[in-house]
Amino acid sequence: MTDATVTVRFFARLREELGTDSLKLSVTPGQTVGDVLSELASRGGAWSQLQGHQPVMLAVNQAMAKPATPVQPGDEVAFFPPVTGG
Amino acid sequence: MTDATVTVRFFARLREELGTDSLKLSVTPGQTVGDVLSELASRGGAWSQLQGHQPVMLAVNQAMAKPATPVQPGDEVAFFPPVTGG
Amino acid sequence: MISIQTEDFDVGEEYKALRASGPGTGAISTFSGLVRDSGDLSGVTGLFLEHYPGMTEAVIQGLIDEASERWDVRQARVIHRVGRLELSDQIVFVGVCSAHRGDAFSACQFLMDALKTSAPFWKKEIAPDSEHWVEQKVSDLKRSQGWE
Amino acid sequence: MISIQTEDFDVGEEYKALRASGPGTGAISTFSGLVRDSGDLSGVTGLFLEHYPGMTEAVIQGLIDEASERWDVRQARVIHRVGRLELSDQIVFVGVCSAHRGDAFSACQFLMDALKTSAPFWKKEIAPDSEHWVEQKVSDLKRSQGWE
Repeated sequence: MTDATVTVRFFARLREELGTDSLKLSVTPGQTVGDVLSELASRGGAWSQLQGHQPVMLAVNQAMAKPATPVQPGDEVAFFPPVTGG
Repeated sequence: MTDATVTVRFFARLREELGTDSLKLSVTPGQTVGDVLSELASRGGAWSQLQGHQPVMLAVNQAMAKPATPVQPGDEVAFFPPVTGG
Repeated sequence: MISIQTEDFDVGEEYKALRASGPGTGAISTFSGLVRDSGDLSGVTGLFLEHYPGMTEAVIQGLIDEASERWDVRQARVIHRVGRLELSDQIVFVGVCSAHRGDAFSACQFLMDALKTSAPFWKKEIAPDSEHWVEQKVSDLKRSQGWE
Repeated sequence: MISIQTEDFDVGEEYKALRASGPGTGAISTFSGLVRDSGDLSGVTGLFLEHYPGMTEAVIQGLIDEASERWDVRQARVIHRVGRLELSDQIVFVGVCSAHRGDAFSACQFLMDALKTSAPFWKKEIAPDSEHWVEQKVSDLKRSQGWE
């Protein structure tokens, strides 16, 4: 089932603290962005901040998402801190 | 008493309709801008519009004024329509 | 900087002057007004702008002083043209720099709104077959009163 | 026009492009954000700006579409720089032209406020002895929510 993966991207402080800008993760039918987030947070260490005190924003296929948003194989999921441009 | 005059200036529509951009007018102690306005309006014809339906703004020495503002010899009085710049 | 002039102005140059206001400036807001093809008349081909020399500059300086009391204003530049203008010509420029964007936007908008109802300028619209002294708009008065 | 770029931009040229939007344009509002010497840190000497390519442009296009539904927007131009910036460098430009000044001001201010809280950019402040990912401001969130 090497095809049944999503790409997960990280930006800014999260990218730096996790030490990676993207990874591939297997997903099973019915999974949500929130499930992906929990799975990564369960790795412990720096990963636990994905469900820590600081807010984490979610996007699926480059559109803002909520924890309940479903994910499909091939999707691009992104986790990042609240935005601070401008 | 040739010195006891104010200069009265007119702008925009008033300047055009009165056919003059300025005139000298004698003033007596205690007179107000409102008195100057009434005196000119009493000339009749186009002058009567100074107290007609259309609003007329008043300035004394280049600052906005009210009818009760007193005038002194040497003052510059101005009458003009509501402003429309910008 | 306040300038009442018949000549055109260069917004790029005005912006450069605003940018030169130092390392505390984080926000620059500018506004330009242009001669539009429809005002009180339709098919407007130009404007004639008259002002009250001396009083105009004093009123605008008073507005800049007021803006500087209400908001962080590091520099303000106001240019207003007078005389004959053609369609699409630039009429007015207001530029403000500030530490913060909210202050820059508010001060710039306040200056434009207040200028329109208190600086002694008068605008005559010129169309092919008619000309017409523009009437003050109730909407402009309300916008200006909204800052009080 | 939306551009995310590392290079600097020329506000004079952007303004010229806005002016070319036709005889119905009566008002042009612009905003520029610059690197300021004090943010979350004091003594800031530069910034590093990161973005999410693709999503950024889509979010900004959505904001321009929303502004165009709410106000008369004849043209909107948004430029945001990314990468390493120095003190006083230009970060962002928003320019809007409209028939009327109220629409130009509102649309420009809405775009800036909404961009700050919804476009995926992140800013790291750099000072001589430290660097710091900027935290989102509650005041920015409130400004943005004020448009809802």
